[in-house]
Amino acid sequence: MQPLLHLENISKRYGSVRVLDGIDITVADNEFLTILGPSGSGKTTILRIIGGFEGIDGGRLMFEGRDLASVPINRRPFNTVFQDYALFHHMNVAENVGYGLKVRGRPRAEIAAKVADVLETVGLGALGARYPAQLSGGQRQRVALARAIICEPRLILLDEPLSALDVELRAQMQRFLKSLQRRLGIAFVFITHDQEEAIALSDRIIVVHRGRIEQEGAPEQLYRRPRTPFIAAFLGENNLIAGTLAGVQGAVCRVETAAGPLHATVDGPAPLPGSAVLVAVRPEHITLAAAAPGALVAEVVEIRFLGANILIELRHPALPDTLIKVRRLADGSTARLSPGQRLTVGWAADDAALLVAKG
Amino acid sequence: MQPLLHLENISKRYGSVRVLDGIDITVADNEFLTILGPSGSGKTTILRIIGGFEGIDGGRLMFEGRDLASVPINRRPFNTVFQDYALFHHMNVAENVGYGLKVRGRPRAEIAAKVADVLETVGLGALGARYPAQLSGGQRQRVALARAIICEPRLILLDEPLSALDVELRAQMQRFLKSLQRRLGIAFVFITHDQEEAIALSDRIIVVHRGRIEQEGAPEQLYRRPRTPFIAAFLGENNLIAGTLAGVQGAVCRVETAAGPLHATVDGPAPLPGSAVLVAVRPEHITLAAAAPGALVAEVVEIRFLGANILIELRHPALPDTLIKVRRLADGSTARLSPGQRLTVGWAADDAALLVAKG
Amino acid sequence: GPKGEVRLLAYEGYADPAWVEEFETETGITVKVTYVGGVDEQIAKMKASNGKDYDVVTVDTASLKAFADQKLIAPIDKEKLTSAKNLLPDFQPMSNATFGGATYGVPWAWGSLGMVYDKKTFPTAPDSWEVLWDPRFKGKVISLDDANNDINFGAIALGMKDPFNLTDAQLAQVKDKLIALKKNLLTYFAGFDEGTTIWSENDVVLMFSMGELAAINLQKKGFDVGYVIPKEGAVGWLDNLTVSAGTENTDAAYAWMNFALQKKIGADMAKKYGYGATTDAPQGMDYANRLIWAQNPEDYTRRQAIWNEVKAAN
Amino acid sequence: MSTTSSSHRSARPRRRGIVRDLLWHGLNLGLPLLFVVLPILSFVLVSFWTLTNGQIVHTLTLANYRAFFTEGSYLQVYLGTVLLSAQVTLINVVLAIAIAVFIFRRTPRVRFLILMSFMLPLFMSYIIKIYSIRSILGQRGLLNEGLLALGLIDQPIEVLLFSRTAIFIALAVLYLPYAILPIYLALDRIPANYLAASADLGATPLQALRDIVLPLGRPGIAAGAVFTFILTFGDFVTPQMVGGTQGFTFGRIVFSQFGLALNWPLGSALAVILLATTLLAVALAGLTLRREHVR
Amino acid sequence: MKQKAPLLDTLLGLVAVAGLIALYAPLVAVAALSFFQITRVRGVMGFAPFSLEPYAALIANGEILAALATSLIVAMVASLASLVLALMFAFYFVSARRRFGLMMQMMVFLPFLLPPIITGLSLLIAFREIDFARGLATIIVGHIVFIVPVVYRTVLVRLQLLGGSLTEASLDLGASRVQTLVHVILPQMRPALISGALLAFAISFDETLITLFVAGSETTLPIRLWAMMRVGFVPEINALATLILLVTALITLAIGLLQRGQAERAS
Ligand SMILES: Nc1ncnc2c1ncn2[C@@H]1O[C@H](COP(=O)(O)OP(=O)(O)OP(=O)(O)O)[C@@H](O)[C@H]1O
Ligand SMILES: Nc1ncnc2c1ncn2[C@@H]1O[C@H](COP(=O)(O)OP(=O)(O)OP(=O)(O)O)[C@@H](O)[C@H]1O
Ligand SMILES: NCCCCNCCCN
Ligand SMILES: [Mg+2]
Ligand SMILES: [Mg+2]
Repeated sequence: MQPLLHLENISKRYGSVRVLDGIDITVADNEFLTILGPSGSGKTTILRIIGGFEGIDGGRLMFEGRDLASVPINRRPFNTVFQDYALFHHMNVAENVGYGLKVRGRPRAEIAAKVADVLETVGLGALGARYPAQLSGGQRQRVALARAIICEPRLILLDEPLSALDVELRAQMQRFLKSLQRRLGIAFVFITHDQEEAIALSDRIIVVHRGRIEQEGAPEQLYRRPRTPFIAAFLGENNLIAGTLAGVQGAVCRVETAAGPLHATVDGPAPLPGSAVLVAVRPEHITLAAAAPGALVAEVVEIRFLGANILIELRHPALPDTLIKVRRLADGSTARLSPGQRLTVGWAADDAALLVAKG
Repeated sequence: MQPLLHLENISKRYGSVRVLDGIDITVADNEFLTILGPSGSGKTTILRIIGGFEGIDGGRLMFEGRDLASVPINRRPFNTVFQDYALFHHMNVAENVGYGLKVRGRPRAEIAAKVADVLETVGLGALGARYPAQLSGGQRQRVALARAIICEPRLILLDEPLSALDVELRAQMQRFLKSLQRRLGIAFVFITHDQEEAIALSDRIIVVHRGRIEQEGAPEQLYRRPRTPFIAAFLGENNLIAGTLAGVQGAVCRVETAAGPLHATVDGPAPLPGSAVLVAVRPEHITLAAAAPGALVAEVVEIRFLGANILIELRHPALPDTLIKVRRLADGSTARLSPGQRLTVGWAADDAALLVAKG
Repeated sequence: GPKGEVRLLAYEGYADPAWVEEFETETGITVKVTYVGGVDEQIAKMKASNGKDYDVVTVDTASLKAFADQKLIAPIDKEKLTSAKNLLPDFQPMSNATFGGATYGVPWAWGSLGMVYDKKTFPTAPDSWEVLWDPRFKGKVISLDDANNDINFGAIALGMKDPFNLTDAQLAQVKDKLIALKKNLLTYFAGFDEGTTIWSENDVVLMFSMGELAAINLQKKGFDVGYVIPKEGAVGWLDNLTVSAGTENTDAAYAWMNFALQKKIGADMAKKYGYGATTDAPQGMDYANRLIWAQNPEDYTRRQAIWNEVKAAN
Repeated sequence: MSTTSSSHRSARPRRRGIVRDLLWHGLNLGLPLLFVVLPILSFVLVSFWTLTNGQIVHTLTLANYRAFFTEGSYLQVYLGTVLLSAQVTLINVVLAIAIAVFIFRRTPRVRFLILMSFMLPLFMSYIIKIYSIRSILGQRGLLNEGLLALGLIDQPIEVLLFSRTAIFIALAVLYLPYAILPIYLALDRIPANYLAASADLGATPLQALRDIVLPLGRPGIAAGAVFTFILTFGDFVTPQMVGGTQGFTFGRIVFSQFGLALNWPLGSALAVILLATTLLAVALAGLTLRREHVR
Repeated sequence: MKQKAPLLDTLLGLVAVAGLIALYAPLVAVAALSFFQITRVRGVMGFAPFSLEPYAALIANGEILAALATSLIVAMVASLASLVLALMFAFYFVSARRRFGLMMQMMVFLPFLLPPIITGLSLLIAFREIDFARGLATIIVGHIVFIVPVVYRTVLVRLQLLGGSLTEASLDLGASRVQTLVHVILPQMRPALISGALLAFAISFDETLITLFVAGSETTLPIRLWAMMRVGFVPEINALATLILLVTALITLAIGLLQRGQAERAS
């Protein structure tokens, strides 16, 4: 099936700085696609190119098989929530939100009704008459969101639309976005730097790094099977221990590290023995047990309360620069831990991923 | 000991809208204080009042025992990271960052050195010559941060300074802020809507709600002992089950709910029997077991993968409007769960908090 | 102004740079000339500063009395006016500038407000002002715009005896006459040059002119025009040198007047600007006796109001 | 010095030195009072005197104002002049908006240069320009001669000069830059992403013009309109020089009272009426700004 | 980002070009006439051959050059002073209580709303009353009084659009109000300031009717031209006007090129 939107081998430079390099992205109808990446990696640029606000230096942008090159911004059936909101300061909230309908010549009564409806949805029912200058940061962000969704476009582009919202509202807006997307059958291209949000919302995540696509896939797939050290470290926390590949038995590899031999599972063909590799273990996959001779024994450095979770940081004498992080539910089960304690750190070989260390 | 800063009974209105009402806050020297609250609750307004950008309609603002009323903005030994950055778009990054030193008449060489230093710290070492218009959202935020900290003020005011940053950078900046605070011995007043961040960074958290202080205290204290349903729901997730207080035995209360009698622990004096109350249980404190007759049995509705955690949502037939949320580490232990399954939901009475339901 | 300086308030052509230079080297007195475009400006300026900004002012006979009444100019001290002897005999008595027992000005330059005509259209000079009203020349006639002189001109065209003292009925007649002329006009103009420029850039054949210079300039530009004083007569104007009531440099003022009243200066002015000098009989200006010499009119305010009515009329 | 946010106003900390406050108010209110209001007030006073038999009578009366409404053609000329200025203002503001928008739509690197090319004509003396305009538009002017020589016409076009049309053309040409500048400067401050947002929401360029550019340019448009109206209303030289027998304007009447007519009281009264008119124009322009909300 | 709109741009472009032609036709005519004087032989128009005579005459015409010098001095001083005052008034307007601001604004605007003859005469009488000698100083004051409203409007429109957050940021970083003015506000207002100054200069340079009254015995170029209208302009006037235009164009171009660098980075 033909994708709704296809960015084919897009590249983009600002002056001599190349910010996008051979980006290839498809967006399927009714898909919730998230673009994730570090600050400055090119996320906003991708969105602006789709919206038509930036030209491209190479590649094509296809919408339902048509090249969008000659389609002006206002004819693209997309709407954008801008990272800096771009609210019209001379219009009040209701006027801002109703603008997209107004320029489509919808009758006043219909606009008023829809605006009231959408404002209600984003929790701003009472603020229609306020001007943007009279709103808080989060309220402005919600106005921007309301303004974009009211037009019910084929594709909505959202640049960190929830980042200024508190947890409650955020959860509420996430639910709203998700239901909206399902109800309207529209595709979302969503930028966020909050991985939990990305994982919770997305059908698919694309991780951008330095203007290139580093990896893409379903949230769990990316989380569970990172293919590069960058993805492993960027998407959720990971313990990365450097070593040399010593031997391979099926998918299980033996890695020589400063702390002794460790085991990890390789996804796909294994690298050549002798290669520099990393063993990646999620903090939630690490088990702690009483210190035992011959095992990987580390000392508790700090126990950090994170709310629902507790993070235990340990240090192994042979790995002075790497804190081993262990995550536990804050359910009282860690009450007996205290700094200075020495514990055996372990994991199932299946939970440790083998990654090739880069340059 | 006299606090560094004392907001005494501050109130503020915009026209007829009262946005702050009897706010009383002290900031101790070298303290990391976080103001948390829903969007529109008045957080930014509090910061702007401290900075001197907004007048007040009642109360006093004392700094080391001196009333700040007559101290102009530029004489207050505070620096602010604005929510919308407020970068000077006619100055490049280095000029923006060095501005505070320049107006203090520091020698050029010193400014250049310090700017290079701070830019390095915020990860923008190479971008000194860029103009704000040439930066990404996150990069701009880091410039704003660099610009405020370079002056090493007595107090730094930060309005969601990390919200546009990705997790990695955010963790890095959090570490940096914390170490900066320790190194310089300066106080931070920090606004965030990210509770995990608030909990991880703060010495103390003040939760603002509708222009009033709802509760304040150390992070764990607030998380573990919310005093109002609002705090219980706002700071981390909570399962809130409504009922009527039936009896009290010591600190343990019996609550009649639609799903049958439940037990909860009250903090302080118990309300009168017959009062409308809420039983609050953290998702991570709920245990799941095989369905058993006479127990609280609910049906799994959805299992949501959140990365390090898994959220299991269950529904009890007698509580159709309340999803019971259970949090687990994504360590494989929940692999056998599937929607439709019926399970016994339980918790230690000590983990359930009794709250008085508000009007 | 400082001693050793004389400040002139003059029309263009009354303070030629060459004369100024000569005067300055001769007397060591510096000259500061302020040019004005018209008598209205001149009187407004003088009145607002009580004449304190100028020492010598050129004022035409018709407005001399107004200046004197407003105490803007001082009587002439004939003792100090050593060059008075250079004046042509007709001007010697300065009777035009004498009223209330005092003399307020020394005649300096004169001319007429005659008719300029296109020689191709009029092989012989028109002999009456009436030709300006001839519908055949509608849109080809232009007229000077000057409240007082237009009323003088209307009265003269209507053959009135004393154009400077008109009765209400006469004024009403003049007004109608001028409104009738307006219908025939291409436009009004305000200065010599405006008249000649408009003539040269449009199809104009007749002009109630500001004076001889209009014809001279047009001829220089290659237009075949003549200048005539019609049978009804024409306004003659005479500008006088006066001493400002506000002067503190009386001696310098008289020094300039004595210098200006030399025959050679008058001759030079006539040659360069086509004005009649009062110290020398001007060439070709042989119609002085047919001119109706401008006098102080009955009521300036009234005349201005009437002229405004004419200009506002449709 | 301060900012525009009303919030900041209240934020201004109470000064230690009352002296500085006094100085600040003194400079800003005192200077205009001294150099503008007092001199002009004395003039307004004159407007309540009268001229009787060539003498100014120092009794306060409304006679001059009454005269404006009842005598002669003052009112008629006044109304004609208001109409003329309003028409020129309308045309010029429309043209200036088009030109300002045109400049605004160029890339930032060339905007200033284009803007300045529209300002440059202000540096030629306006008297010389009027002469030049006349030499172009005359029956035997450069335009007609040129068109005749090219055979495009066989009779000179006559209404170009010494007509109301001519006043229009000349005033429009002379004052156009004064309208362009403030309008452009207002447009120049419109945040670039507003246009991106409006396009994104489906607005055509024309709709963006109507909803974003023009509303945000409104303070500039108002300023441009006020400039044009006032300058054309007060200009009595241009109509006189190119308007032929139609070129009599209110400014001319005012001016004429201060010369030999020596009727300063009437002149002052008429000037006060002119002032009232321009004030009204400013107030009208101000009304259109009511809804403006500063960021 | 600019939304493409070829039709709109063509239309606007046509208006702009028409505007430029209308604005420049009188200028071009003057410049052309400074090299080729019009001749009329028996009323038939023609052009004299190319000649620089008017330019030679101009160099020799001390009177006109002196008037030009006076005008330049007056315009320079008056426009600079107006700029400073206009800025001060604009800041006052946005910072003082609304009532005071409006009061100031009304007063500042007055001279611009009145017929220039009233402004000129009232100033002249005031100078007379306080016995202040008419001269360069009074001309400059007269010009300032007339120019300030125009520059003030231009500056104020810009200042109001500037918004407060940059000022707040600057003060927060410890800058004094003056430092904030110099380092943040003025640079942000640069286009308005440059345009304001040029406009002020242009108005002052061409101001006639007020100058006529407040001038005393000083003569500016427009005054000289005004008086010359009676008997006609000498050809060197065309040369002078052409030269002034040329110099102005060059200066503007230089400023424009400088501005261009600014625009590139900050947009
Ligand atoms: N100028 C104003 N006029 C009227 N109301 C205002 C104005 N500025 C802010 N408010 C209102 O005051 C309340 C508090 O605003 P504030 O900016 O302090 O909220 P906040 O807690 O920072 O919210 P956020 O998390 O969304 O940034 C909001 O409801 C807002 O709408
Ligand atoms: N006008 C410009 N000139 C030069 N470089 C630019 C310009 N705009 C953006 N960049 C650079 O392009 C890169 C990508 O920017 P982009 O805004 O797409 O990042 P992002 O992924 O959205 O980051 P963030 O999460 O911080 O918003 C950044 O390094 C930025 O500095
Ligand atoms: N330019 C010199 C001509 C002087 C004419 N004075 C006549 C005054 C008529 N009111
Ligand atoms: Mg971005
Ligand atoms: Mg806020």
